[in-house]
Amino acid sequence: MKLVIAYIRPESLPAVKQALFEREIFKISVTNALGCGQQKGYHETYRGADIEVTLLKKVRLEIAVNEDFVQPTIEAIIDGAKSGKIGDGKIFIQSLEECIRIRTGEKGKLAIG
Amino acid sequence: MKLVIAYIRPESLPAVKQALFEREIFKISVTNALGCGQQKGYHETYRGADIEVTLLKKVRLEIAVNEDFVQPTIEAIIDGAKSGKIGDGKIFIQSLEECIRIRTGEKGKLAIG
Amino acid sequence: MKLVIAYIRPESLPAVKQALFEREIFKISVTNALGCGQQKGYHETYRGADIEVTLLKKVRLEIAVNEDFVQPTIEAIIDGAKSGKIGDGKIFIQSLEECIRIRTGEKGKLAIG
Amino acid sequence: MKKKKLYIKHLLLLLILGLLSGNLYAQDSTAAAANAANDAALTALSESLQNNLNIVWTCVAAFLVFFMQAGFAMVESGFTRAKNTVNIIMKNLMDFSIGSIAFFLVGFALMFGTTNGFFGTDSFAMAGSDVAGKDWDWTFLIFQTVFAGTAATIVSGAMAERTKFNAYLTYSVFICAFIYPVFGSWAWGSLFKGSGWLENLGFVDFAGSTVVHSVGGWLALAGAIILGPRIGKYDPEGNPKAIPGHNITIAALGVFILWFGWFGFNPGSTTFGDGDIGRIAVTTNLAAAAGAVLAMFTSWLMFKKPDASMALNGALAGLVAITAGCANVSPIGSLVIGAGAGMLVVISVTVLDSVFKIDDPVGAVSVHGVCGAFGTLMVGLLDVNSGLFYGGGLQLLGIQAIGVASGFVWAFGLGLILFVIIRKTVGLRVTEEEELRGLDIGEHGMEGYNGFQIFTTQ
Amino acid sequence: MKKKKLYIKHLLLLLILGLLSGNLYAQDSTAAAANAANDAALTALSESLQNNLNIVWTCVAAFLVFFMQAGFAMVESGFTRAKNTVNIIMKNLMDFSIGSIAFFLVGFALMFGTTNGFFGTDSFAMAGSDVAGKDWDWTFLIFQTVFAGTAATIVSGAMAERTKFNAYLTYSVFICAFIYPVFGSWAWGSLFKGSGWLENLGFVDFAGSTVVHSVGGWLALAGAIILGPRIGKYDPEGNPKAIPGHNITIAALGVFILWFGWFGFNPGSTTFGDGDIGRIAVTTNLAAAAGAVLAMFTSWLMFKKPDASMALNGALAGLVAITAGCANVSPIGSLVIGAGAGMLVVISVTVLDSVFKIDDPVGAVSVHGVCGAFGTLMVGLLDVNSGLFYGGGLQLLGIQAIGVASGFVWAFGLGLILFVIIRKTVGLRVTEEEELRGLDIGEHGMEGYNGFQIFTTQ
Amino acid sequence: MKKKKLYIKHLLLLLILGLLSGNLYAQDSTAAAANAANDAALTALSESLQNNLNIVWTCVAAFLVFFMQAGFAMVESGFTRAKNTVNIIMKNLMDFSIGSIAFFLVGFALMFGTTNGFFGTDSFAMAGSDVAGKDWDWTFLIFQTVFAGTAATIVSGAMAERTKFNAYLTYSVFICAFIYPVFGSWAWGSLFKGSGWLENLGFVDFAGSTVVHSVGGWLALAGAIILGPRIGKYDPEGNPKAIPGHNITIAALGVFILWFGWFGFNPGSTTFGDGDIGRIAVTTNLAAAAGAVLAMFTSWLMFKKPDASMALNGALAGLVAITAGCANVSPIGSLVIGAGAGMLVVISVTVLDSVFKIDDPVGAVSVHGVCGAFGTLMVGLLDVNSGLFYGGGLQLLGIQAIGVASGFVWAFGLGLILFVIIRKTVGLRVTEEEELRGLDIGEHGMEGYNGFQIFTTQ
Ligand SMILES: Nc1ncnc2c1ncn2[C@@H]1O[C@H](COP(=O)(O)OP(=O)(O)O)[C@@H](O)[C@H]1O
Ligand SMILES: Nc1ncnc2c1ncn2[C@@H]1O[C@H](COP(=O)(O)OP(=O)(O)O)[C@@H](O)[C@H]1O
Ligand SMILES: Nc1ncnc2c1ncn2[C@@H]1O[C@H](COP(=O)(O)OP(=O)(O)O)[C@@H](O)[C@H]1O
Repeated sequence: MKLVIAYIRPESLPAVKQALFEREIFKISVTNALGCGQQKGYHETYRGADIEVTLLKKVRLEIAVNEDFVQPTIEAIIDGAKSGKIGDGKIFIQSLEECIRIRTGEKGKLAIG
Repeated sequence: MKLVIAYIRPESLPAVKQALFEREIFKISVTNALGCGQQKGYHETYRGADIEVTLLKKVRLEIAVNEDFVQPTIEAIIDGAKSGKIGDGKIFIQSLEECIRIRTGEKGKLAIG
Repeated sequence: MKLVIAYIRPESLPAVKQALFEREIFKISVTNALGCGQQKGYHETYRGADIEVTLLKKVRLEIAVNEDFVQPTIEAIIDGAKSGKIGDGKIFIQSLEECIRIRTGEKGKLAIG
Repeated sequence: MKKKKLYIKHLLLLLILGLLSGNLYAQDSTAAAANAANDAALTALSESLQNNLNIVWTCVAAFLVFFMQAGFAMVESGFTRAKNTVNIIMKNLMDFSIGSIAFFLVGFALMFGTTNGFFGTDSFAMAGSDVAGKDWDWTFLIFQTVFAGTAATIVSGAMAERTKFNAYLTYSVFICAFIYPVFGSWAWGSLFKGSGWLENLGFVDFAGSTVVHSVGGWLALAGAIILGPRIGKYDPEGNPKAIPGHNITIAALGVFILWFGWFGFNPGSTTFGDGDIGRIAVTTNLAAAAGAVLAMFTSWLMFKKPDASMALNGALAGLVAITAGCANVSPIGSLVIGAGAGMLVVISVTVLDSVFKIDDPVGAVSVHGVCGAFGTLMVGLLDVNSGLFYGGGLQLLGIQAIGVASGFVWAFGLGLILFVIIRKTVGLRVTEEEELRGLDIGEHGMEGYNGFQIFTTQ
Repeated sequence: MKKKKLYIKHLLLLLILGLLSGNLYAQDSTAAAANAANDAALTALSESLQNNLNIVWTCVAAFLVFFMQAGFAMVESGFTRAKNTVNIIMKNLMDFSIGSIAFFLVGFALMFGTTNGFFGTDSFAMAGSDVAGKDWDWTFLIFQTVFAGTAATIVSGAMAERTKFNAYLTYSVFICAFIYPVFGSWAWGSLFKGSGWLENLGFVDFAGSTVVHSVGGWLALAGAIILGPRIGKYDPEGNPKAIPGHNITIAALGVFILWFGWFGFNPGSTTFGDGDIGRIAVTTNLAAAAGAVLAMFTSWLMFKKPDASMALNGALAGLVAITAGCANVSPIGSLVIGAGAGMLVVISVTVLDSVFKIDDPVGAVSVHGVCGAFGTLMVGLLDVNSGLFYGGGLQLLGIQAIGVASGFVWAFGLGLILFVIIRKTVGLRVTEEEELRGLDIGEHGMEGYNGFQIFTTQ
Repeated sequence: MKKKKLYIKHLLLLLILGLLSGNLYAQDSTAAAANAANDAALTALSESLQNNLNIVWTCVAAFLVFFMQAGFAMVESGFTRAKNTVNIIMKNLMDFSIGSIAFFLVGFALMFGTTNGFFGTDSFAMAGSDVAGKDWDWTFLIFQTVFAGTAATIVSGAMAERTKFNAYLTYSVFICAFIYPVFGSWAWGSLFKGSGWLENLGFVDFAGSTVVHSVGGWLALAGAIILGPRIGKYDPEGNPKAIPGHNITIAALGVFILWFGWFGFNPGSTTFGDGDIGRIAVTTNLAAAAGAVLAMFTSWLMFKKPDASMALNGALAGLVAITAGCANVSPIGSLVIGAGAGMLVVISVTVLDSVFKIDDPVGAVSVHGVCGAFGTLMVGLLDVNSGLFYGGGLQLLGIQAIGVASGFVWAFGLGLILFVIIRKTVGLRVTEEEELRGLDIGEHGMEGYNGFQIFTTQ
């Protein structure tokens, strides 16, 4: 089992969700995050003083999947989130040792989906 | 050392915290999250138009524990979070390579608690 | 590749960011979190009734780095976040199996920076 | 819009006079008569102009009192949790809307119609008033409507975060159509066609510390008791837990709006445009100020920090308390009343919360019920004409006590009955599940702060 | 500040009279003449005092109407998303600011100057009024300015969350300087130096259901059509998706402020301080209340839950609808009009959204356009003097229909032309990227809720 | 409530007249005398009615000015960070509450009592005014109280986010009891029993650009200097960093409320109900509009985007600037003053921030101090009777400059002294730790937005 973490632009979340659904990945968790990456921040001004926004608003996805779903998940995320412009985001993959469904106590591969 | 990640219903956080405390697990981190799982979303209407809320509000727990605490942690979460209804949530377990207490520089098992 | 997760005091974020930049670590992700650790909560009162704030506001950092950057990252976080008082926070290190840059499809070490 | 017309009414008066006097002046001996006619013309003119001024003043005051609805909505929303915001807003909107209609159709008649000794019996839907005319009646109606609306809206705060919406709608009809008007007829009926036993006794409640606020407050008390506390308000040992409101800025705005509106409530109750209104504005303002200051210091002493929610409640407490005597006490007297109310409200909130275990999320019972009663009694001491401290003896104090007691018995008693009946019929409280998730989604299927990330752990 | 001076003006009048009469009284035969002089003095005094009262009343009413700007800003901000808040606030601030200046310089003249049959042609920048005097003119100007500002601000809500800021500024100039004043001159020109064909027909629009609200509403309709819906408002199959507003508390506050301000809008349109204002306040309040209640029940029936945003819109719908007939219908009539508007607004919002696929984020077209027209027509039925239901026949109804139709043709027609021209020149809509990220950062480089964590996925 | 009584006062007047005239008319030769009596009755009636109208008007205006407290609270809360919201709210509530009491007990006497040449010396706690009567005194007191409250509240914005709460309470007493009243006695003392050297010179400050706003603004400047900037406001090289406010919607609401309240502030300063108030409302409105528009365009030029916070400040700048001359300049003149203030405020904010490194979170010094001085001077140019541009020569300009300068010396000088003393005694600034975490928890033990997730990294 793997844990896929992805940081994407907020605007692309609907497209990513769509792409995941098409590949039958229905379970995801989303949090707001602030990110600092290649994408330069933008400048706001407020009352004439500068604000350098170096932490950009991003959305963090966390998706636990079985091995055979890793590739589709990555594809789906790229599909939905890639615009080719700096700031599209990153995908991180970690191994996941165990997964438990709280409701039933089911474990492992069964619990993930 | 393991890193336990759990997504639970917001309402059950107090009960989970209680259950963890009873097992002498005092250190946890909590974030808000939106989740998409087996639990069907609910429908809001706003001005007559439908909102399908497919991303449900969840709470994400992150708990770093030593091996001998993994089982109690899982038990505690299930204890506090299980209602038997869809949407109770999931627990994910990953291995954790290192843990450092910033204040003292202590590492590993010592640092976790 | 490693995934460094750190919980720090909100106030120390600017200093940590600075310390990371000095060590040429430019990419980080930040989320708000509530933490429960050694640091005791504080008491608010509201209309004469007590509120025990046991979940303290923390900031969670997630930084994916190549092996040779792990040590500098840890140093930088400690540098910026250590005040010596309870509540300074923790650093967790996990192994990271893969990293993909969505924009280009680059993988692994190349994608991280 | 109407064109600036030529004061037809006044001209007419003058014309009649002209005819009369032209006639009479022919004879020398009629000079005195002419003069009398002249005087009558002057009197008529004076009355007519002053009447117009009174109408303008009373209408403006009524609008200010209407605006207090916004104040109540903001205070109650700010002092409760984000997940119940839509619900509290809707309750505030609806109690005034339904209440306005109910008061027009029924309540006004019970309160101000020709009395059967217990309540009024005519003027339903303002029958008898000219629907195309310039009668004082309409100005009086709008002024009284917004007062009824104030009494109605007090309850929602004390019953917030757990009451079913349709139960609340049912309640709203009864208070504006029956509970408030009947009590009102006892104290204020003679302002129109009615007459009441309390006012005949000599009961002084100039703008309604008892008639409006205490009645609302005691109903709120009944409601909070029958409902029981919110989930999580008391721990298993029965110790109160704080459930902080979600928006202090909005609550503070609400208090400022209420303070602003009170300048219509108290000075407006003269329904007459003359120098009294300035004096009443002064006593009203000083009492509010003293209430805020003393509540702050009291909370500072009791809880180690100056509590904003208490200071805000303190201002309201001062306002409620001065309402009865605003025209009858001196400015110094108003400082005393305000200061007393400011201290009292902090103690009352704490005692209700910790000792009686009554969960009143916004402090409505303490502010309106307790401080309303306090203020009404204080008139017995501080009335500059007949108060105890001004040598007036105990008589007024006794009468005030009768008024306060009858208000409590009527409102609290009927409140208990009403809420028990509602609980048995439409049901009074939402399910535990709905309460935890918030009434906004449960009752209205929407959220108050879409897009905002709210710690969903409370 | 000015010292309490000695009513010089009135004294002067009396002095003249004194001189006259002193003279005349020497002879017995002049007694009647003296008396006449006396009467004249009384009349002058009465007019002068009533005039001062009218000025005070009209000014207070104007201030209340001004405050409606705050109400519109809050409603529109609350009913749209957090990422576009700064932008909608700026639009509301600027349409009134630019509009005030444009109306002073040009609009007032077109509306109230001596007419060429189509619009007024003099009084630009109030030429002819004494810049240091006490003329009625200035009171009339401030009252009319805030009305123009109301018409202008209606549009921003319907075009929210996607319109370029400079396009909106351009529009603001045109409505206050030209579109609104010209139509206004037809219905209300004779209130000052002008005269209009609609008022000459006998068209009844006391405070502007058509002149102000429908005109604003139809312009909003034109804008919303030319702009097209927001991204994400319709799915690929064309089904409407809800895009909930971000702050229902603030939206509700806005509605309360508007309701409050409407007590200046309707009763104030008498510009005369007498008993009519109380009666108009009653009809206004009852219609708003009925609108809120019926909209709530209608939404309850249609969507299974009582929708707060609909109930809030319902109150406004009732207010808009009663505006035309507030002085001419009975209180019962106002309940009928308010109730009708409350039902109508829910249906209209739903139909525009689902059937016509017109994206109006705050319901401005339904509230102001549709309910304004509805209310104007209802006068034809419910006018207590000449309405159909009161035996007045069909004539008034016909005239009202002509007024409504001409308002639609003028405002919607010119609106289409204006917005197309703006689209071709300065550009009307922001880029897709900017719309997704929010206009606050795109147009103003700042955020509305700094520090708040907002789910940035919507 | 008071029953509609029979205009007893007026009747009495008429009765006296009746007796007099009945007597005199017996003889033919007394006809003239009778007539004179008749005239006297008319005059008395006119004065009495106009006096009542003035009271109603001045009270309504006072209430509007009171409401500005809500506006200040919202503006200051909105323009600062979420973590300091409770604190700023409490400061706004308390400066008015404490200030009201201090002004009643002491301040009014210093300002309006019989003067010793430097300040007033009697009328403490309104001694001498009838505590049960209809005197003008009370209306005058409430009007002056809300003005004092306005001066007091200006300071909190400039000292926001770092001042200790008890230090601020101490300051509040001094400004309302001493600093403001003494300066006020120089310019406005003769409105009651006093008399002042500035007004005797011919200084024109109709509603208080200098007396209220500049005095408040210069005190704010002193406070901001003594306090020093907020942590993080300047980077190590001394470059200013923006610290954006947390709620632009609420700040905008505050500005609309202030604009609304200003219609009491300026036109109300006539304390007389006649045609002047309409004209003053026009100049006030146009100046505000021009201020908003020009500030927006100036910020657009300087920072590439139209800055909402600047546009909002611009409206206030226009209002502050027109306050001195609102009754004395023409509408076109008011446009000039407003536009100038709109540009000036943007420049002033930027210069204070970048050049002088004075950290004023809400721009209070620029809006009230700088634009107040600017507006006062402009009267010297644009007064339609004696301004330089109207051929009045340099005299008035010179007098205005003296007034402005004396205001600066008095308020800024005393401010420095006062804040240094406070720093040495109760302490002026919170600890660094508290400042970082927010004053809400540090000073009041509570949060403003419970449950909302706020990026706690700023
Ligand atoms: N090494 C990293 N560690 C943690 N988060 C990262 C890292 N690299 C990128 N991110 C996250 O991904 C987001 C997008 O990264 P960015 O470099 O802007 O994308 P791209 O390389 O496609 O332009 C960042 O804002 C940050 O939140
Ligand atoms: N595979 C997954 N990857 C990431 N998050 C998941 C996954 N499965 C479940 N979750 C999280 O757990 C929450 C609860 O899951 P759900 O399927 O509703 O629980 P249950 O299976 O007990 O009904 C989801 O809302 C989501 O946040
Ligand atoms: N075992 C753990 N699992 C998850 N989060 C933890 C753990 N230990 C600490 N944390 C996080 O780190 C924060 C700081 O921990 P704390 O014990 O207060 O630091 P210190 O030990 O330096 O005083 C906590 O608030 C919590 O968010």
